[in-house]
Amino acid sequence: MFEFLNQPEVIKTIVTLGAMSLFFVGLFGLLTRKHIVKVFISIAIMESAIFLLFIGLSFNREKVAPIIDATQTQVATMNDPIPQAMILTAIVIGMAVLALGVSFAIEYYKLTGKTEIDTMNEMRF
Amino acid sequence: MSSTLFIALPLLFGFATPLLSRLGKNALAYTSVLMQLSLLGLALSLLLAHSSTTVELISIAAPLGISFVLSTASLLMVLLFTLLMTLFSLYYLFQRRANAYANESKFFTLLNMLLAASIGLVLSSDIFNIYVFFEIAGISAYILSAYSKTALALESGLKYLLTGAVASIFLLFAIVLIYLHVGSLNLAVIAEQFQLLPYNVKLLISLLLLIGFGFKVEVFPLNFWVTDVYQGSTSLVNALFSGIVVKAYLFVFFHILYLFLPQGEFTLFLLYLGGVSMLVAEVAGLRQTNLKRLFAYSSLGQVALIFVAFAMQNIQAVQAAFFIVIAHSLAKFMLFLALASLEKTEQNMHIDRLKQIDSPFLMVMMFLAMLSLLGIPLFVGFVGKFLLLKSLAVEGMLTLLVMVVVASFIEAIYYFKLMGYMLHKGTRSEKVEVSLGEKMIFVSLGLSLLLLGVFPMSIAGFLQNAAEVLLDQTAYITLLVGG
Amino acid sequence: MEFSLYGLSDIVLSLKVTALANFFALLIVLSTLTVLFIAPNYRLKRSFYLLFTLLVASLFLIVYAHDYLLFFIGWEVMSISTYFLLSFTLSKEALHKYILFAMASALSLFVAILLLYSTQHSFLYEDAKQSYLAMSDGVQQLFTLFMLIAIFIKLGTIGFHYWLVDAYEESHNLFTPFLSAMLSKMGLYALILFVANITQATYVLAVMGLLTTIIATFKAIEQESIKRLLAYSSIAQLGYIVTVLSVADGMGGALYHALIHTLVKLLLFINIAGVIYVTQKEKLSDLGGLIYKLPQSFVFLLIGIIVLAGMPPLGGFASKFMIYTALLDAKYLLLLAGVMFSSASAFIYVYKLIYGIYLGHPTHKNLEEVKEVPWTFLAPQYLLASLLVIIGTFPGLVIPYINRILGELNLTLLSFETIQTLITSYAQYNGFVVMGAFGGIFVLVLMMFMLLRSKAKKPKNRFDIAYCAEEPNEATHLHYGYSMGQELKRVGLIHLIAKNSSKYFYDFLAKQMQYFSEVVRKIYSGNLLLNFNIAVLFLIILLLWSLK
Amino acid sequence: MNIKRDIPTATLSGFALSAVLVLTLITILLQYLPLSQQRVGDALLVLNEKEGVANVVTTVVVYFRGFDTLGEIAVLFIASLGVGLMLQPNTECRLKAESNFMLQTASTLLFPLILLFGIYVMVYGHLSPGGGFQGGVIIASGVLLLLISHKNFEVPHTVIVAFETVAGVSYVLIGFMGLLLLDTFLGNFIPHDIANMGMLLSGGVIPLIYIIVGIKVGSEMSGIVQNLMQRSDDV
Amino acid sequence: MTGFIILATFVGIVIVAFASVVQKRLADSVVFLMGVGLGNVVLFFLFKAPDVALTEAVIGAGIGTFIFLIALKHLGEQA
Repeated sequence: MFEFLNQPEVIKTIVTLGAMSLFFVGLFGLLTRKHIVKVFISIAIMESAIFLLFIGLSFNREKVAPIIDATQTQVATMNDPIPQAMILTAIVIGMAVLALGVSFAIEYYKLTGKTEIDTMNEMRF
Repeated sequence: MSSTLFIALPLLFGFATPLLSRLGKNALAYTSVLMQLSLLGLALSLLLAHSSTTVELISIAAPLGISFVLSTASLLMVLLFTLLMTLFSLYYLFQRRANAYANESKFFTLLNMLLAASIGLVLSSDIFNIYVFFEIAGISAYILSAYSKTALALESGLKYLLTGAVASIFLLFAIVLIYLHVGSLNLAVIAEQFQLLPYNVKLLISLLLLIGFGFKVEVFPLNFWVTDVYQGSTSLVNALFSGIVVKAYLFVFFHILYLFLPQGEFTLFLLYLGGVSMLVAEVAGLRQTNLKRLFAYSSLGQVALIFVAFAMQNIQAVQAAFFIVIAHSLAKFMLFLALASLEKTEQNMHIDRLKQIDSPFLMVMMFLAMLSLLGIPLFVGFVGKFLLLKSLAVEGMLTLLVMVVVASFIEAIYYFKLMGYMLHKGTRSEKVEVSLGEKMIFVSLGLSLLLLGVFPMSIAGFLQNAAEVLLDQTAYITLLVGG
Repeated sequence: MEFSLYGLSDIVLSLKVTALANFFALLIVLSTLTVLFIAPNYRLKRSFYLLFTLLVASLFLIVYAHDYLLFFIGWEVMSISTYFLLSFTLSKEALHKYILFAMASALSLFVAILLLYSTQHSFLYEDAKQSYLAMSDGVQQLFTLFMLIAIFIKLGTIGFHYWLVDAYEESHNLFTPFLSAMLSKMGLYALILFVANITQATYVLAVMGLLTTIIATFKAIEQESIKRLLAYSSIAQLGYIVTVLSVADGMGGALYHALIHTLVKLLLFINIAGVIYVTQKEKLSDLGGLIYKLPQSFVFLLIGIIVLAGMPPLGGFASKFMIYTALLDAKYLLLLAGVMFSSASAFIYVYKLIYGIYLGHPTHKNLEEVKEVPWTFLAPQYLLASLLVIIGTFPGLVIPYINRILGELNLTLLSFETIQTLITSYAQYNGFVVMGAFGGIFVLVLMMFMLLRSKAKKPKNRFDIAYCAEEPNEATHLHYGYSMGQELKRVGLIHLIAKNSSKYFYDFLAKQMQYFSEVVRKIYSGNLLLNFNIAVLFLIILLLWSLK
Repeated sequence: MNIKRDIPTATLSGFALSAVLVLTLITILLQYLPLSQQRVGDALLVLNEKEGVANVVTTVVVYFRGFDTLGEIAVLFIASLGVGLMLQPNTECRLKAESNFMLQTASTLLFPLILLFGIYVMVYGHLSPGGGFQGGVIIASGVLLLLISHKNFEVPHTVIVAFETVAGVSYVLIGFMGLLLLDTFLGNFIPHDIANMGMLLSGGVIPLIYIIVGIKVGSEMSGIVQNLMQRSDDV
Repeated sequence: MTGFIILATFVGIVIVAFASVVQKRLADSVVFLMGVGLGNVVLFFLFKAPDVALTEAVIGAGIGTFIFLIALKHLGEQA
């Protein structure tokens, strides 16, 4: 009953709208939330929105995953592997930055007791 | 000789640090310096033997895979970075006995990773590879910023990290759109196809790139975090930030810009953006009393000046930009190293402290650096500023010319205020120890400021060549894509 | 001699020996030598001499440069080396004031020469006129504005003199003569180049010059400090030159006056440097009655003030004479009246100067042990005074040289017959005769004075005041030089002039700038939320603005 | 309900800003949807045939875009270093609540399985979905499980360092070998026959690198996790 | 059917993400974020990217959540 949703254009529209809505949520969080964990969460959401957008817009429903096995040997019917490789890299990098940020935040909290980014003003400027 | 060595060697060194630190702390420090020296020697030998642009492939041929392009322009930046990093390591080595960092092996790892990433940014011809190096440079800089683990340092590291993360999201967004619309990640292929894209997509990608890099190249509405980072980090590390990191980002931003938009569609906008950044930063620095923060404002101003020069997008201006890059890197490096010498004894960085310092040597060196930053003739800073203003005048951009000059004047106000503090007559109680090795580094930096200022023609030809290469979009495309 | 720099073929730099350059180079050599004469009296660091050498080198670069880029480089190096030379004695505020004005001058000069470059792509003096003519009207005005700001700051023209007086007053006594004699002349040199090569901004120069002479003269009258007084006098004297440069044939008079002013300011500043050296006092009210202790110095100061006031027998009259006739020739009668008025008013401050130092009654006890200044101070004064006397006697002596400069600049030459006479279109005067007449009268008066003096009663001590009924003590100000000239402030107009309005203006400017800075600084408070919000706003604005 | 009173202005403005931006983005993106396009990936799929690796993503990650992966490893390495620097283990006071017996036993039993699974994902990375990253992280999560459940469990610091150093150094050295033998950094210098595609020993240098990556990622991640855990002990 | 599942998952993810951002309790936020990660895994799988799906599963929903939970343990649980 939802066959019309399977047309490539429609899927791409869905992906665009969905990923951008996710991006909106993340951006909204980034611009308004103050707690440092919330900020990191927002950043993670924004990142995953970009990942979804990329993979979603570059894949083709007719084609298969880019893995050659006994049943799939035709490279012409495979999806583009580059976005996948890129996103693989980007996910790991994002996680690394996140872990580092959390460790900064923990140490900072230990020293000053602050968790809200708008109150982080130790500098006397 | 392979240009990959510039990236792979520091990376290898970074990975092998735990192994080397088993051999003893000194062994690690000396091998690190040795490695950087050999890179410097490699860069110099390339400079002497250099004839044309070379492409270094990774795994597969150029448009498909990653490749490193070593042209005159990128060689210039590589040379600058390795030179500064070597000097930095030497300086650290000389002051190490009295003032070693905790966890030294990690410090050396970070330095070499930073070097590898900055060189990678400059050399790479693949936009996603640039993103990866963007992240490596960023993440090492965050840790270096927070290295001392005081509340200030952690705050600056955290702020640096958050802005960096947001910047990388925008950059990644741009890269994603580029790949979706162009179908390639190679800069040359994108450059070829970029003009054919619909206007709105082109605009969106350009703006996302501007925001992504804008955070890192510290242009006006995106640079509010910079001063905090400079104030919180140690002066030693600040020398790297303003000497190497920003320059790498600036270079790669304009490298991409020249490739994607060779006609200069947004030139006027970028020029005024730079002009406004410069004015705002200098005005904001006027009443600053913390030395590190003050120099941060000055860095913002100078970086905006370089931004203006690059944004002009013609050979004379880009040549001027290279002059300013060299001048600013050397001079700011010197100033921050001098601050680091002061920081050894006391953390307090209020400008009143300059009245107390009893070290004529440091004073003279700071004078040299400041005069060069202000663009006083006989220093290399003047050459850059002059060439830039000349090309602004020739292009008839008088408003911008006056803006730059006004900003220079405001900068002069606070730099001469500092000099007034240093010339203050009165008892000077605070002795600052500067060892012979440190002195040699200061003197060599100061002399290079003077010599390049008096004999700018010695490098002008090279810089002009670099500017031509950087601006030549077609040659780049031909080189990588062929025909 | 032409050569190119920066590895760029499009920048041609050139050094050239011209008569004008030689004239100023001669002044530089003269000033340097005389100043170095008194140097052994002071213990100075080696760095002082190093910087001084740099300064002199930059002055030579300025005068021998034949293009505006080298000129600018010399100008900037001059400003900076002067800054470090002044830093030996100046207070922090005065030093900061000096360098800000110097930088403003240098940067506006920079803008001006770049505007010049923008049309014809040449910095050479020969092309300057063409470049100027090729500009649009607005740019022409902008260029003139920046050029004149640069020059006026160096000259200390009124409104731009805020830095100058403090710098002169607090500078080292060794350096002040040079500052007044040479550095301000570089502004004059720039002005001459501007007027001769590019355009004669008649009204601006006339108005600014006249205002400068009048205001600076009255400011000089109310000063207590000797060096401040001379600083204002310096400003006023340069004002004459600016005024006369506004008329067509004023160049000869301007050059003549520049020469005379250099000589006399060297003489005066060295003279008072000697006085300060032996007495350690810098205020007029602290000095007095030194005529008996320092007779030779007195004579030199007398010669100096005669020249300064432009009184007949000496060289000062010759240059003033030329200035007056040039103004008369151009039918600028109001200007002439103004210049004459201020010239006449100058008598008051020169009188105050000589009275305050050498005449009257000394207030301070320790002035009684003062001896004549060392010969190192006297020797250059002998030289300078004799030069002034010679020029006074033979006012035509320098005319051929000035004519050579004028010929080079394609201006009408001054008429020249013999070296004793100075001929202008309205009058001529024979310096030899005048000198003879005045000299005779002077000798007569001196002889009478000598005869009468031997009979006069000599005071026993400094409290022995014959015409005073009361009994003075240590606290009493015995010297009339104390607050002399202050009464002039009761005249409404003079009060208005003396009100330090430029100080208020610049203070106001600085304060506004600081408030502005405070406001701008707020955004750099390191609030990341603000940063991100603004970044997104920025992106939205750009997107919506340029979206199709 | 009064919106102005209940929701702060900053939230409203942030909402408005992000909404406007995202709406503009959506407009542009939908206006020009990239539908079918000739991409580099297609060329790489063809090229992959030469390398004889079944999982094309692996080839791209490890080989065609090998330098990205090297950089990514570097990022992870630096991050782990940074976390270690920030949260230096405080060995003196360790107050970890003893977890219950069930959890302990289960995790002890589960750990070898997780380890095995991780190694499998790692080793078969060039044949099936998965690979070094995923395998490494799986191993690290096994370590995490042990850290949570066992009070005194700790992977010796030297072991982690040894693994990550050896892996990192050998990665770059393999790159240099390629440079030396084939004149391109990270060149595939081990013989790789297409005929072997789908076999465990195929693809030449590619599985080797992916295993190295796996070891590296596994040790880095374990290091990060352990540092975070240990710091949490002294709360 | 793929299209519909994608649509539904997207709707779910956005709702969960929004909940995660506006939640007062941080622990809830983190759990919701894990939900987003799981949704991502499903989507990546549907997008024929099993490698990415696996990575997202172990990193985004696994280690990532752990890191956030550790952060919460230190920084307190209330936003």
